[in-house]
Amino acid sequence: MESLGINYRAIGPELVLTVTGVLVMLLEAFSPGKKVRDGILAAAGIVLAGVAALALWEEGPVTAFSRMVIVDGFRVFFTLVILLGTLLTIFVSWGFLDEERIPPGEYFALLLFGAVGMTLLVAGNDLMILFLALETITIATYVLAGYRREDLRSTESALKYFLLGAFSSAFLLYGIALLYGATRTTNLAEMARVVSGPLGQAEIVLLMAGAAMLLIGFGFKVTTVPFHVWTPDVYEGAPTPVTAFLSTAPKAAGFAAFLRVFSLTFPPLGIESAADQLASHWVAAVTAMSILSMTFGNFIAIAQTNIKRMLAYSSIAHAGYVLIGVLARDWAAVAFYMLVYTIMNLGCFAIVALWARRGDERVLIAEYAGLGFRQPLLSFPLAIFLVSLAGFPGTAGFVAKFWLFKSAWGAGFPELVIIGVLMTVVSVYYYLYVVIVMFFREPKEEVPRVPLSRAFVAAMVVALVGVFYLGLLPTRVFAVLNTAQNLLAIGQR
Amino acid sequence: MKEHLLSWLTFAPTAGALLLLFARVLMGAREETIRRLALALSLVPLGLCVPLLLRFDPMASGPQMVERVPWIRFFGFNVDYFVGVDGLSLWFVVLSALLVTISILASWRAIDQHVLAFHVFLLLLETGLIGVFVALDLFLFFIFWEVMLVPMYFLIGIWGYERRVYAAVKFIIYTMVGSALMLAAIISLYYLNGGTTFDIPAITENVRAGRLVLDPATERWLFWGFALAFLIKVPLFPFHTWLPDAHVEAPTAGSVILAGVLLKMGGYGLLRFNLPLFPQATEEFAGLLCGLAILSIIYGALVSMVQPDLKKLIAYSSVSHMGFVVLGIMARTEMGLQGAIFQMLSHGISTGALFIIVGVLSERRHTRWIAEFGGLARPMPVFSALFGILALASVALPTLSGFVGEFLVLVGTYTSELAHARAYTVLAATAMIFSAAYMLWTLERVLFGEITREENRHLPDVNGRERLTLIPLAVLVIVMGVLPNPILRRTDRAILELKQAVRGAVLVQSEPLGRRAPNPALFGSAAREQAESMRRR
Amino acid sequence: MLKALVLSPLIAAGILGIFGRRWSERLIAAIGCGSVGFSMLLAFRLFFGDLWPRPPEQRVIWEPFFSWIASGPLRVDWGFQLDALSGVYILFVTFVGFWIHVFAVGYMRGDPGYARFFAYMNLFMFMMLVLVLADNFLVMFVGWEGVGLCSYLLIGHYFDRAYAASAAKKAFIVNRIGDFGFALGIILIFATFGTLRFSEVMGTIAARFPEPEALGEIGLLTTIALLLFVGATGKSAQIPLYVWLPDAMAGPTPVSALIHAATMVTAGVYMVARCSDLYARSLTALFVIAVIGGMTALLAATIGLAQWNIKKVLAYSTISQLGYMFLACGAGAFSAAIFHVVTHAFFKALLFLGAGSVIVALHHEEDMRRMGGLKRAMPLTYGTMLCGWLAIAGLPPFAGFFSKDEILWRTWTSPVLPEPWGRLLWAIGWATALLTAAYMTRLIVLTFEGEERFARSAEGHALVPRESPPVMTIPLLVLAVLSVSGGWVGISEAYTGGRIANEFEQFVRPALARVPVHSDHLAIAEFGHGMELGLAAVTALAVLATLIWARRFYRRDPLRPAPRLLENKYYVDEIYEALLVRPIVRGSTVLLWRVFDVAIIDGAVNGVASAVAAGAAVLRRLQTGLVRSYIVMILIGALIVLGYFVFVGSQFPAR
Amino acid sequence: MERALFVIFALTAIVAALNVLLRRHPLHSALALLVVLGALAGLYILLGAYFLAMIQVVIYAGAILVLFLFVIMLLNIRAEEARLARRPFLRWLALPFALLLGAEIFYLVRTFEENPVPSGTSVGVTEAIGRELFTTYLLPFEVTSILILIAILGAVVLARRG
Amino acid sequence: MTTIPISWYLAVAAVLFTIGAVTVFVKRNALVMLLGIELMLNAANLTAVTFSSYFRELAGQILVFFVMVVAAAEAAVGLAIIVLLFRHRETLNVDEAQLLKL
Repeated sequence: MESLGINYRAIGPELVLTVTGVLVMLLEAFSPGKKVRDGILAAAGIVLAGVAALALWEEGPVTAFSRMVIVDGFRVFFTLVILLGTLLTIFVSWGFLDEERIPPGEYFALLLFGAVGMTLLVAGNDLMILFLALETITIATYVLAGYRREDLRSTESALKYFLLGAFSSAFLLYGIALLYGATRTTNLAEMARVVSGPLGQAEIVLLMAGAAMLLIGFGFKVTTVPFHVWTPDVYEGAPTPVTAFLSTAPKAAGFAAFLRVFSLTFPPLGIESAADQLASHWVAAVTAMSILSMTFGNFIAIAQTNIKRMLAYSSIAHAGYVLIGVLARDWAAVAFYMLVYTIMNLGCFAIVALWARRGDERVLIAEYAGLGFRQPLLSFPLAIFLVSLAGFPGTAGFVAKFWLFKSAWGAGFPELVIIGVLMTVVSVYYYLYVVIVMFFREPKEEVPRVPLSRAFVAAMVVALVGVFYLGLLPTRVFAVLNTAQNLLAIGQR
Repeated sequence: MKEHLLSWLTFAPTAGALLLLFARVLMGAREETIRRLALALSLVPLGLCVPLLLRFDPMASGPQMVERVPWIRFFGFNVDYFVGVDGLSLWFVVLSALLVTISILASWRAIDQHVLAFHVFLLLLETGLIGVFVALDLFLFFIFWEVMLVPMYFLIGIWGYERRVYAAVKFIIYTMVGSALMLAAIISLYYLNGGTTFDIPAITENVRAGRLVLDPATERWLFWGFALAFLIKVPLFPFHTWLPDAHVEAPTAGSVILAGVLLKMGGYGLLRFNLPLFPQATEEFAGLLCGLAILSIIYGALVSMVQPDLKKLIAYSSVSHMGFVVLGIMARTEMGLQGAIFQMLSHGISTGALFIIVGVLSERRHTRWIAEFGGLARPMPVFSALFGILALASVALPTLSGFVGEFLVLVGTYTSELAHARAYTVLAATAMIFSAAYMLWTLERVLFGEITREENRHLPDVNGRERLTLIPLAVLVIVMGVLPNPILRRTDRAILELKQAVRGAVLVQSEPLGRRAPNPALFGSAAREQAESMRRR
Repeated sequence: MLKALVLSPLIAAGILGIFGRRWSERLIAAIGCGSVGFSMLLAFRLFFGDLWPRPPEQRVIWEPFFSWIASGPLRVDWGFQLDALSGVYILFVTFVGFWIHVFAVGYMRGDPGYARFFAYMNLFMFMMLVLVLADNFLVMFVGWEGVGLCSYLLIGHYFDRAYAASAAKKAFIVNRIGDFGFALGIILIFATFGTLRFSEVMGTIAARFPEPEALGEIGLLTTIALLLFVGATGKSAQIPLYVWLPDAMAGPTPVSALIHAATMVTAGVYMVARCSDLYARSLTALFVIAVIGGMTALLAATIGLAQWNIKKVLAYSTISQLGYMFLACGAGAFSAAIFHVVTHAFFKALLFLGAGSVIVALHHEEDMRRMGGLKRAMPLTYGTMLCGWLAIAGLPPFAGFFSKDEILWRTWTSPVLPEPWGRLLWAIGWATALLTAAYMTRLIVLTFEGEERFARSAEGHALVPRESPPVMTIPLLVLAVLSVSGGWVGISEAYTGGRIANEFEQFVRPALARVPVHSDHLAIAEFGHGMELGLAAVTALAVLATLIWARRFYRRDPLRPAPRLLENKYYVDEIYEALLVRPIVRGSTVLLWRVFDVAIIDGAVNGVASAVAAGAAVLRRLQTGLVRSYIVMILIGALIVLGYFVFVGSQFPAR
Repeated sequence: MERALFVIFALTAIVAALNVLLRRHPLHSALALLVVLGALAGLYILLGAYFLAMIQVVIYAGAILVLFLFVIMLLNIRAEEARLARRPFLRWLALPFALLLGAEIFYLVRTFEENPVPSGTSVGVTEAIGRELFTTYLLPFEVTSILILIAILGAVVLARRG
Repeated sequence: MTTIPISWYLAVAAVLFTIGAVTVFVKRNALVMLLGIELMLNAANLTAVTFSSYFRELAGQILVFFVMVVAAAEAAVGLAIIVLLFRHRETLNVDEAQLLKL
């Protein structure tokens, strides 16, 4: 097993997703334009992948494919978060596909392939897998970002995303090469073993530089300041459902990989070791990145007039919060946060996408004026998601944030917690600004009613139930995470 | 028997809100029906207050009618759904239920847009309000504490006056700055207490029994973490500037709830958390807070005096009145503490009613500027009589509710062990003069004198519905002034225990400091006081 | 019975206040007067049937009611207590009150606020009785503030007249300034004695503070005493808080008679007498009271000399007479003060009601310049007013003579005032007596004698003043009788050569404290009856001379202008306005509100907000939309991270 | 001999890289990159990575870069015009950046002491790589197939007309 | 057997990486920027191969193999985007692409 370790169950979700993706793609080629069929098929594939992931629940912690992938509770949990995000994205895209007359098969296939990359990123136990998974995600999302081809904004978004993404990939790759040079391996478990002992001066320098490069690459993927610069432009220009996808599932995957690489491979061991030496630095750097992300994200969001850009900056800010959890090395908190964030952010974007109509015409916050009581089925859920993003108690956003802050305080980062709570207050300002516009401002012209599709309603129900369920009765999910934590591959070293 | 009264009380309004939604969505209820239904639904919690009061045992120690269910578990979330009432919270629950009903009545005509949403928010707000007072778990407390901001925000922002958006944002940001730091303090406290529970009575008991000893610096930080949230809410000078805006711009119901209940959450928080949990820091900062309280009292009164806007005037008068609350709390004598609670209740009712008074006027004239009125006593005699009674309660005329609270606070402050107790008392007592000045001047300008504007000549007097809102409050104001004991008696036990906890902790920890000896005529041993309080019943 | 006595007017007030608006005047009057009459009967019954027969030291009837405030060590009950002092008070309060009510039935006829008026009057009676009968300081404070409230309401009876509303407010606020001191005094008493019950405080004061506090010593007792006295200066219109009383004349005349002459304003005196045990232990306080009383008496009398409004003259005379009472208190002669309170109640009520009668006859004309010659048209009013005039002037054997003379005598012989203040204050009192005679003569002359000046005024119509109806004149007659004879209950024993004791003093004394007697001071007895009689004779003759001279003087030129300084009341109101009111209002508006609140605090808050917004707008500019600048930013970040890791990180080997 | 070859390849690579940077016309830049790739293939040979050297030439130079050239030709791209730059100062940042980045990287390279690369190793032979690819690295290898699939799909989606 | 110090290779890689990075932000032509990125990738490749040979271990070379695949995929998608952009704009100047900002 260990020699080759071909274990198809270990990549079950990825296999299911890939097969579904190929199937959808082929169906599109032979009988194009069947949105419902393709959509149901894609959704079924995602559900099936979820089942496949759940089947791994009790497996953990084991590795497979020559220790390329790992099977543990967190992989399963993050996989489920990613699948949920992808599923909701399919719902969110429903109307968009019709309006833009996009061949649904290719679109769904790209989403599914992207999801494969994400689940692989979560599962990866080798820098090579991580690199390939990351590239799979980014290449799929480059295409998605440019999907509205006749729209210059979309193309520009794709171009910027591509150039900056490839640029940061180069850093990541250089980092991987240097880490390989420092430790003679690309396998994370092996690397962890190597760095848990002392290394020579040259290797230490290589290790440091490699880790720094990796930090840059990951920082880019999870949109932390100062590697966030692409986010607002890309989020604004990409078609709204794609933005929704971009801001959730890949980020969850990114954070999972971030955790695997930094807090598991280079943990602060507390004993004399290369890992410990490195840890003190990456902790400092990530602290700085976290603070910068929280402050920049929240402050700049205040000045935004476009709701997608505002949510982009909010997403940067949330990345800052999650980094607090990464620093606290609380996997469960990060996982839960990403679950919650995925739900509430997708909920938000679902409404934004619907309201934006064809061609993303209505995306200025000012254009939400008067939405409040004219279409309460749009405005109230949006208000709830925004309130949840702001972290008001009673919603999932609060529980998630509270957990992060609590863990961070316990792990000895009180200053981050204080900055975090204060920045939360700042965030209230811009989240509630949308509420102000919706409810307290009168529209300049007659506000049309937007028809609600069934898929949209489904997405709303899922997201709303999620926001309140996780906000009020999270114990069950906590129990799951608790199991996952116990299944975490500590034995990886 | 399983205890569910408090849950019913807390969540009956939420259920009511859902019911309202169903009534509209499924049955297509009209606005008038919605109003009636909302009123009926708001009577449910008010009605539940009757068994609450009947079953409350003034003699019993600790929280009563406790419900405790494990709620969130794992990862240090030992959060319980843990509610109960004691002497500190009992009356605030009743006050909340009462004022929400009154608010619905008061908004009958004033709210003609989005009637459904208005009542839904109001009922949700009620859940938050009651929840804050009954929660005995820090986490739960914080949830209610924050949750009620959202409906309030909507109430101000949607149904408010011209600058409502500014006011709503200011309100929510101001209060959230305070509560954000409180959240950090809660987390910190949780770890300091061993990282196992958010149970407020347990943590309090740990502090009292010396099992949880904080080092002074930590205690100071935690004290301010909590206090800032509460002081902003109270609001104490100089954190008060959100209040005039919020009060003025809010619709009548919003102002009533703001003044009537929301401000009380600040005082309640100080009583529930700062005093028993951080006795040393309280001791250390009591002087500062008393100074700020005095400033609030005088400053609020003076600024109130010169307001041209009736609502703003009453808003600033709240600053003044709530200064007494902080003063009484910081005095940490039984009389001071009880006075603070009583003052809060009294202020809730009288100021709430005064906002309804302003509402009555602005419904008729669509202005709140004092200069627009004058001579209203002629066309509106009943209104004027009610205005007069409520204004005088605010002036703390003996036999009206305001007096009992202020007098107890003053006596309590004077007999406290604060360093400058006498000076505080004297300065605070000047409010007697200033409050008379601003209130009577207002009465003069609004009710008396010649009728200067033709529109005022034939203003209709308060109608039946308005009487239904104002007269009960006016009667309460008188009853509370003449017969405050039923209220005081039910707070006795909790106050006594609170005081002993504070004193015990301070004495245990600061014995060598040798503060000035208490006057033996006033302060017997704790045991004697206990005996005394037993005898009294 | 005490409860019934007290509550009867309250119930009537409640009924009238809630239902009275639609009722007929007759019914309202019946309820209003009936309730007070009932109280009066009970008062007589209690006084003569219950209190009087008892031996002097047992003359206390205590009726607890129910607990009011119980908090910590503070226990306050609603409780009533009748003793000699309060007995005297309820007697004349209900009696005078009843007759003024009766008078008001006529006076207020046709007033739209008839029910309201009687409701407030009844409420006032209730509050006054609470004040007088309270068994503890806090309940007394209830009455104390309560009468202030009623005074406020009644002054503002004609609320649509701006000056009435303003005067009402002024009365309340100025009273509140006094009450501020009073309340602090109460708090201090509680802090010192641990109780607020009169009996407990006064009963233990001797044991607790055996030695009186000497002159110039500001001890605990002096502080309490002075704080309480601050309250008295407010309620009883003494320097410096007297300014509200003249303005209070904006109310209906019966109100002026009842509240601002006979009863409420003497509450301060009552309070000092009630706390005489306390005051007797603070020579400083007594001295201050005496001086303030004397000064007030003189000051008000001089102002009274120059007023044109008939009620204002009476108001200043009230202030002046109250000054006498405090002078007596300060001299330690509490019983003399109370005696004067009683006689003053009779004759001042009479004078006010007489003035009211005149005012009604002249269709609410109050300016004496438009009166004159009324004695022909209103003989009954004139006759009774003459009684009041002589009584207040202090001519024997009218009521005022005995009480005033006792005050002067007691001041002269005061054992507590330092030398030579006793005689100095006596001289002030003596001068005031002459001034009183002068300005009251002026009032009578201007109103009733000389030519009729009113015909010219009222809207072209000739005014034909008519005598008031019996419902108004009967109270005048009753009070006139008492103004003549009311003083006979307290004739100093000097007049009988010591054979008959001063009945009044004998009765009241057990309820009052005896002031300490300095060893170096001559006892009263040593001055001898002869001297007392001699001084009284001198005073009486001087007063008589003044009366005669003044009558001539004012008959000759009734409209002689008074010195401007006096006419403008020494500009005290203006000074207060300029020094206190305006700076506070201006300061609050400009400094506190506009500058501090809006500009500084709110400015800071909004400043932070706009700074955040501005900062955000600047930071937002970082997002230029230019890919290459983004790359530069990433590169900068990369360089920093890399630099930090490679240079800084590798410099320090692992721990 | 090896050193000489190294120096030749290295210098060629660097000079060609500079050409990529400095040439105005994209076509020239692309061709310069072609040279770089070739020179790198030479270095790979020196390092004993024969298989990589081969695919470097075949795939990288032969396929990928040709794609570039093809697009350049297709779009008929002209040389950059200097005045169109929106942030001309960015150009001046180049030198300090280059120096800083270079310094940092050099620093870390310098610390890697004079450990010679063993020459003539044959780990990089095709057979070894093939074996590894289909055993240890089977999964990543399969993942690349998805990657290619996405790329094809994406290119089709984006570049298709209409 | 003469040998070449490992640091020489690394230095060449570093220089190439730097030149690549500079190319990316100095050039305004999206296509040339992409060339710069390719340069950076190749620098990383050289590093990996160097270490691989040094360690006599294949992982580095396998990595490079994968990178080439990735580069190909990236080039395909990137060029598609560039073509798309060109169709809209008739230029590849990235400075022109400034619709999305602030």
